Amino acid sequence: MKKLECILRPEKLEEIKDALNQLGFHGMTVSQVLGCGQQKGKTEFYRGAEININLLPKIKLELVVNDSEVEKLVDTIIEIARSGKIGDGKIFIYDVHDAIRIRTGERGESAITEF
Amino acid sequence: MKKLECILRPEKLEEIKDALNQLGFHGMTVSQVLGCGQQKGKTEFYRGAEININLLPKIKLELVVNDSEVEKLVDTIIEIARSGKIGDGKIFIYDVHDAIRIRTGERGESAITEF
Amino acid sequence: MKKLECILRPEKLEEIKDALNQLGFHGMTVSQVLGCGQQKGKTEFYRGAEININLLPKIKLELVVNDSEVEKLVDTIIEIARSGKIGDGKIFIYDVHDAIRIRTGERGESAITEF
Amino acid sequence: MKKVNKVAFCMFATLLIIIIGSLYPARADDFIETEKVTKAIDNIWVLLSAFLVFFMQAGFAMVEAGFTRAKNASNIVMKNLMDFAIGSIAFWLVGFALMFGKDMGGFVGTSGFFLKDNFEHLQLNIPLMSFLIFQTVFAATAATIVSGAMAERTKFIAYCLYSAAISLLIYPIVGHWAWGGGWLSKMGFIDFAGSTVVHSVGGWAALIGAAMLGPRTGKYSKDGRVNAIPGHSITLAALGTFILWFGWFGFNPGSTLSGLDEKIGYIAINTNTAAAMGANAAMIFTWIKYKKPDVSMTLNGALAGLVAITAGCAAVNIIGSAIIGCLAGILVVISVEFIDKRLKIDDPVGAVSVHGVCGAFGTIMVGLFATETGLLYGGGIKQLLIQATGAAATFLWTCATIFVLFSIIKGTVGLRVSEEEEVEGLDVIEHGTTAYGDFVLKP
Amino acid sequence: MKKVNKVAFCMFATLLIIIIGSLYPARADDFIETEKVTKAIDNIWVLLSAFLVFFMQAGFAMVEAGFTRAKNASNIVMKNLMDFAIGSIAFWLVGFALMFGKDMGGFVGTSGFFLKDNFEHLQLNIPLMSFLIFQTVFAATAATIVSGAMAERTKFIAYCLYSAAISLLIYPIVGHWAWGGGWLSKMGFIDFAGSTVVHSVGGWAALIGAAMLGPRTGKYSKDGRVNAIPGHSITLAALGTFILWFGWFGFNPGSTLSGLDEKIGYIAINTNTAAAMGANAAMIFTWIKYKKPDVSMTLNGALAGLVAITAGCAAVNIIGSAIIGCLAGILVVISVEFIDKRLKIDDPVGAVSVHGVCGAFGTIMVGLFATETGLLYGGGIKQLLIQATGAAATFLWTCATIFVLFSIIKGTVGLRVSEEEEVEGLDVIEHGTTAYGDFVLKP
Amino acid sequence: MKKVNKVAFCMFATLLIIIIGSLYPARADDFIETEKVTKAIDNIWVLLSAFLVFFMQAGFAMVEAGFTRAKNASNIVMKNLMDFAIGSIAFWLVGFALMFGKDMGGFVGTSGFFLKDNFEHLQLNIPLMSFLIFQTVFAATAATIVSGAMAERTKFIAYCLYSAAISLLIYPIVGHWAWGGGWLSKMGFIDFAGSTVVHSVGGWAALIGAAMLGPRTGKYSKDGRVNAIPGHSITLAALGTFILWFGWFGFNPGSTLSGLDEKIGYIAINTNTAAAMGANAAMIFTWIKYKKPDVSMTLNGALAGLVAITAGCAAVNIIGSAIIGCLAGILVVISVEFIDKRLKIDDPVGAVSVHGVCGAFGTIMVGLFATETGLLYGGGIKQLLIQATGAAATFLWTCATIFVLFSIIKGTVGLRVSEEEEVEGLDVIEHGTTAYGDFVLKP
Ligand SMILES: Nc1ncnc2c1ncn2[C@@H]1O[C@H](COP(=O)(O)OP(=O)(O)O)[C@@H](O)[C@H]1O
Ligand SMILES: Nc1ncnc2c1ncn2[C@@H]1O[C@H](COP(=O)(O)OP(=O)(O)O)[C@@H](O)[C@H]1O
Ligand SMILES: Nc1ncnc2c1ncn2[C@@H]1O[C@H](COP(=O)(O)OP(=O)(O)O)[C@@H](O)[C@H]1O
Repeated sequence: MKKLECILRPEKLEEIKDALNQLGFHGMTVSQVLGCGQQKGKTEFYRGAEININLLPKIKLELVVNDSEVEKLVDTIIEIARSGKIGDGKIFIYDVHDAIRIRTGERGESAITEF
Repeated sequence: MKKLECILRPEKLEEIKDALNQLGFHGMTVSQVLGCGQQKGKTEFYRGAEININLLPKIKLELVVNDSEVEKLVDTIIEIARSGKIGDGKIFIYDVHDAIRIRTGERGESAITEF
Repeated sequence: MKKLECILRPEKLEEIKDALNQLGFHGMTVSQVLGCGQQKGKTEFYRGAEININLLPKIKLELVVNDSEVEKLVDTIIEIARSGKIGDGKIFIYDVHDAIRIRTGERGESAITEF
Repeated sequence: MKKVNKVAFCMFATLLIIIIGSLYPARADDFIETEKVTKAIDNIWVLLSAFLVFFMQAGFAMVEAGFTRAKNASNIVMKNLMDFAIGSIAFWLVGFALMFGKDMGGFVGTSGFFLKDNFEHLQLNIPLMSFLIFQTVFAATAATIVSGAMAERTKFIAYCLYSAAISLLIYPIVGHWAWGGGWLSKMGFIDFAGSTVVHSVGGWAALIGAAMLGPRTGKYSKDGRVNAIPGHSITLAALGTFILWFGWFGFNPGSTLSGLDEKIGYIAINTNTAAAMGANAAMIFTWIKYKKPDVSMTLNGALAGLVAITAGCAAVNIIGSAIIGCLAGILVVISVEFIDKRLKIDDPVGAVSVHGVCGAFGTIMVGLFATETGLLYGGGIKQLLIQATGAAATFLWTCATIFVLFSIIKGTVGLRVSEEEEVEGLDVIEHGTTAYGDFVLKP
Repeated sequence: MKKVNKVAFCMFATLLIIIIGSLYPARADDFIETEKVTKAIDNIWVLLSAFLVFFMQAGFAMVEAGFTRAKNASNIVMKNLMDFAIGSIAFWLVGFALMFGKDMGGFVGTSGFFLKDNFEHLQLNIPLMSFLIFQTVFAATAATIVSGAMAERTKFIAYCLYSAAISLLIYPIVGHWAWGGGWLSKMGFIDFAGSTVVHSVGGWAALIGAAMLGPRTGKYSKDGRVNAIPGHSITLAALGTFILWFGWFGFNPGSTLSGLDEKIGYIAINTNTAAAMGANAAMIFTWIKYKKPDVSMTLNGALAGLVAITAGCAAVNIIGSAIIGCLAGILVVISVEFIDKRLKIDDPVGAVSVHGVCGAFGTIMVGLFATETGLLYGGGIKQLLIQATGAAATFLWTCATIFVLFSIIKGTVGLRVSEEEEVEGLDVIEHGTTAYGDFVLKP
Repeated sequence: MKKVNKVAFCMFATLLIIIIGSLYPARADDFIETEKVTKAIDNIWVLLSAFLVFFMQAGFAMVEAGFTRAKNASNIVMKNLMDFAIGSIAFWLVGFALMFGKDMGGFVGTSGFFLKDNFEHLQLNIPLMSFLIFQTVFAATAATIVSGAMAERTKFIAYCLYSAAISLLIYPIVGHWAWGGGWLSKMGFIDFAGSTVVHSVGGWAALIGAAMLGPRTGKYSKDGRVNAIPGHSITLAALGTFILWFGWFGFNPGSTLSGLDEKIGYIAINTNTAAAMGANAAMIFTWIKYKKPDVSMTLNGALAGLVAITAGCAAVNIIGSAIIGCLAGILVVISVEFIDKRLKIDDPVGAVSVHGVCGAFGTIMVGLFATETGLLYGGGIKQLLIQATGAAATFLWTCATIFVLFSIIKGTVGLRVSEEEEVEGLDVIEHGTTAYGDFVLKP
């Protein structure tokens, strides 16, 4: 199993979620993060003082999937998430040692298989 | 070392924390996440328009532990976190390459050992 | 590639970010987490009832970097993040299987290389 | 002293005063005193009412901010502040003259620009300045209604221009018709505190504005699905509703322009009853319709009752108020859905339904429920037709002028921010700030 | 007329009046004018006070929302809105008649249902409708107190039924006893603005309600530990407290029902002094007790001072006010702890302590501090006993009737949501919404 | 008297009046009545104004909380509550006597401590207690200004001590000079409602306080860079601004101390115009300067206009008000930047600029714009010099005494929390609580 950790633009979330659902992936975990990278934040004025907003709101989408499904998912996500402008984000892929479904105690791939 | 990444129902957090403390595990990191899976969200009405709440609030509990302790922890967590209803969550287990305690610079297992 | 997952005191974030930028690392992802460990929370009174604040606000800083850069980064982070008091936090290091830059589709190390 | 006695009095006055003059210096003072006292009572009543109406600005700001998203919250409160600030100046310099200057053809006032001429033709019992502040806060109410309907996507500069125009011209003209001695008032049109003059003008302007802007990004899916975009703070929206309700006790009872008028308590209870019934009706109706009592609709329901009773609060009785409020509470729910789902006009806070629809509705209801002239009290159909005429004329005038106005704005500075800007939020894009610096917000 | 002219005037009065008598029809008008003027002054005073008291609804909503959790915030503001909306109608139709209708046996009013009969026996100096709106906002205050104590676990339908019942019956009866010509008023019971009539009724109802509901899930551990459940917005709670304090200036001074009453300033300063001392005392007391000055308790302390002075604000002097406020500020802290830790009744906002306990306390203190009849001013023990009787009778009546009421509700629609629903939050479960759509909330 | 009785009345009038003429006890009552009525009108006007001014405390709390960080929000509202609670008591016992007691040398009042003596020398037309509550809320306004400038780093105990001292001594002395019959009033100093007496005193105290405290950690980088520290809720800040504006309608028009004064409407319109122009000017000025209209500065601009017009609101005309407001709106922006970037004094909410700078500015402008004595209206330079003298004397007195006060506090209980405590937030450290228990906050 692999974990896909995708750092994305917040406004893309809904669309990606829909696309994944259509591919049959319903399980995922989402969190708010702040990203820093080549995408430059804005310099704003607050009461006359400059303020550098260099931590930009991003979405982290975590998906644990079977090894065989990684490429298909990566392609789908890239397709939707890409705007071509700096700041589109990254996908990091990690090995997963094991997975357990709390409700049933199933382990391994069956823990992430839906019925 | 392994990392246990547990996606849990928010209301179970306190109890699990207490149980882990009793087992002697005090170190852990918690964050708010939104989960999507087989558990279906509610369809509500907001000013007459349907609204699908399909990202449900979950808790992510991260624990880095020695390999030998994984099973004991998994059992404890499952026991408390299981309600038997869809949406109880998952435990994902990852390998940890190294750990460092910032305060002392200790590395490896001693970085997560308490005294 | 490795992922450094650093649990830090919130007030250190700015300084660490600046230091990393100076080392040439601009890419990172930050999130709010709550930490539990040997650092004891406060016991406060709210309307006469005791309240144990044992989940303390921490910052999680995630950095995906080349293997060769890990030690340099660890040293830099430790130097700034260390106050010497309990609760300074941890750095966990994980293997990264792959990385993809969504904007360009670049994979592997070049996905995290800046230009 | 009654007017009929005046002639007789004058004849004997000379004689009397000669006789009593040297003996009785305080006597004349005494009359002055009485007049001064009644004037003072009217004056403080009007002023305190004006202050309450002013405070409604805070209510609007909170309701509109609460019902929209956090990323646009600074922008919406800024708009609420600025429409009042701009409107106050515009109304002082020009609007007041158009509304209350000497009548020309029943259509518009023509004197008193920059407050230069006198306004004796108004025969005010209170000082002109007190009247001006009272009218200013009313004008600002009409203006501020629109910001909610156009929230989350309108350019700030466009809104500022609109603000000036409505306070300068669009509102004062209707105001002149009904309250400044214009054709509607001559006809016998009853709009005691402004269901039509204030609220419908704001509401119809909101309708045209929201329609011309188009919906917020994400409001309607390509497949026609209507997506809810919940507001960011129901507590602030509720606070705003309470503030509005509170301010309405200045709006309606204050419109007597006299604290000596015994009806002020009567008007207050009518106002309150309609608001309460509006909330009750909206709650029950949504409970039945959606299986759960909808909070934001119930808040709208209270406001709907208030708007609807504003025209007739001095003309109908408490039972009439209850019925009007109750119907308004139901109507607002239907109207919100209709505008949202059928017309596909995106009005984030329900301003069109609350102010436009319920304002017109309440105005027309006076034709039924007015105890002196209403159809249900044997007054025949005349009042009803007059009411309908006033509501229709206001609708046409407002839609037409606002359409021209927004067309000009669209063609010059532009009406709407870009989609990218909308996604990022108006706070950052338009003002370089965020409303909630310390809070973690959802994507 | 200056006083120096008085002597001269008296000397010539007879002569003059004979001469001018027949020529001076305005004379009678002049009397009318004076009467009209004094009536108007009383009328605007009562109305403006009523508006201020109305605004306390916003204060209650903010305090209660602020002191409870974000997941129940829509529900709590909705309850605050609806108890007013339902109560306004219930009180108009029935409650007002029970409270102010013609007395039967000192126990209940029996005329004027649906406002049909006349209320001449009240000998009001103000129009009936003004009196009605003033009394309506008082009735709603009693009703709204309970929502805080029963917050975060009560079924919405149950709360709506309770609202109707307290405004319809429970409050009006006590009101009749003390203010409507009932047995307490005949006895000489002093509860000027309602420490007992309004606040204790609300507070004791809250006590029974909270006790019958049981504590919120997680409030008490199995091992008996008391867990704090902090509120979600201290800023809103503070805002609410300021609003309540503001509104109290209508509540107490307005209860003269006359703007001509020279005591209104005196009452205002007493009110303010007690509130200030309540806050000071609670701050210092918690500072000593918990090592840190507790914000939420200090907010409660200010309210405790306000509640406690409400009975005696026209009867005690400023020193008495300061002492009563100070004691109330301490008492409320002790009471909150006692109810929370000893009685294990879960009252999230401290409503029982603030309104019930401090209301009764303030009522009894009148027996000590009333400058005319109080024990400390040589008036003997009589007043004290009367005050205690009134407080006790109100306690018994309210507890008994509320117990029956909630028992019926429990047995029919049910009183409490399920544990699952409570965990998820009443906003989603009861209303299908969340109060803070854009914010990330803690688990 | 009904119309039907008129005929009958006329027939018997002559007869009756002859008979009752000499027997006519009501005659005297009638005078009393008139006096009572005018007193009552003044009384309710002053009281209602006082209530509005009290409500400004809520406005200050919201503005200050909104403009600072979430981790200090409980602390700031607590300070706002306590300066009022402490100040109310301190002013009653001592401050009022120093301000309005019998004059000694034009410098200080010397009678009436603990309200013991009489205050007949004030020749009040309203009851003393009404005057006291009005003056108390003014004193508290001066006190509360400081909390914003010293926010996020001041020890709570230090703030409590400061609160007592300013209400006890520092404010009442200046108040005596200008309003209590002291040297400034004798000189002809015009500060109608307190641009100098209230606002500048607060503003200059804030200046010294913020300077002595030093900036918040992180405000200025070692390399001299100025870092913005945005507030946590612009919606609350906007709400607070609206509340303050609302309360100012009590502050300025109420300062006539008489509802019979025909100027009250005039004062209200002047107040409103200056505020509107302040907001407009600040918006346009920041739009030009920073390319975007700054929300928080525009809110400050409205307040700047209000502060600046407070001195002259009864002396200048509407055009003068507009100009003063406009200049204040620009001045406040320049001043905020100057204090922040040049002086490097950290004033999180802009209190020094809004209240100190614009207060002095507005006071001096009276010398130019007063229609009777101002330079621009041909009154010569005299008034201008008097105004400048008053502003300067207040500056010196306040800075000197506040410096001594804070030096003593610093040397005893300490003025500032430790850096560690500051980082963690005053809510947890000073009060053991957090303001927003349920929300996830940014690092
Ligand atoms: N080395 C990294 N480690 C962790 N997260 C990163 C790293 N580099 C970038 N990110 C995340 O990816 C986001 C986008 O990166 P950025 O360099 O701005 O644009 P792009 O991916 O288009 O080159 C950042 O905001 C950050 O959250
Ligand atoms: N493939 C996955 N990758 C990451 N997170 C997942 C995945 N599947 C489920 N989750 C997380 O686990 C939670 C529970 O999953 P769900 O399918 O609803 O119930 P259950 O685990 O009982 O089958 C989800 O809300 C989501 O946060
Ligand atoms: N075993 C662990 N797994 C995950 N996170 C941990 C673990 N131990 C500690 N942490 C995180 O590190 C933070 C600091 O740990 P703590 O034991 O308090 O201090 P120190 O690191 O100085 O010994 C905790 O608040 C928690 O977020």
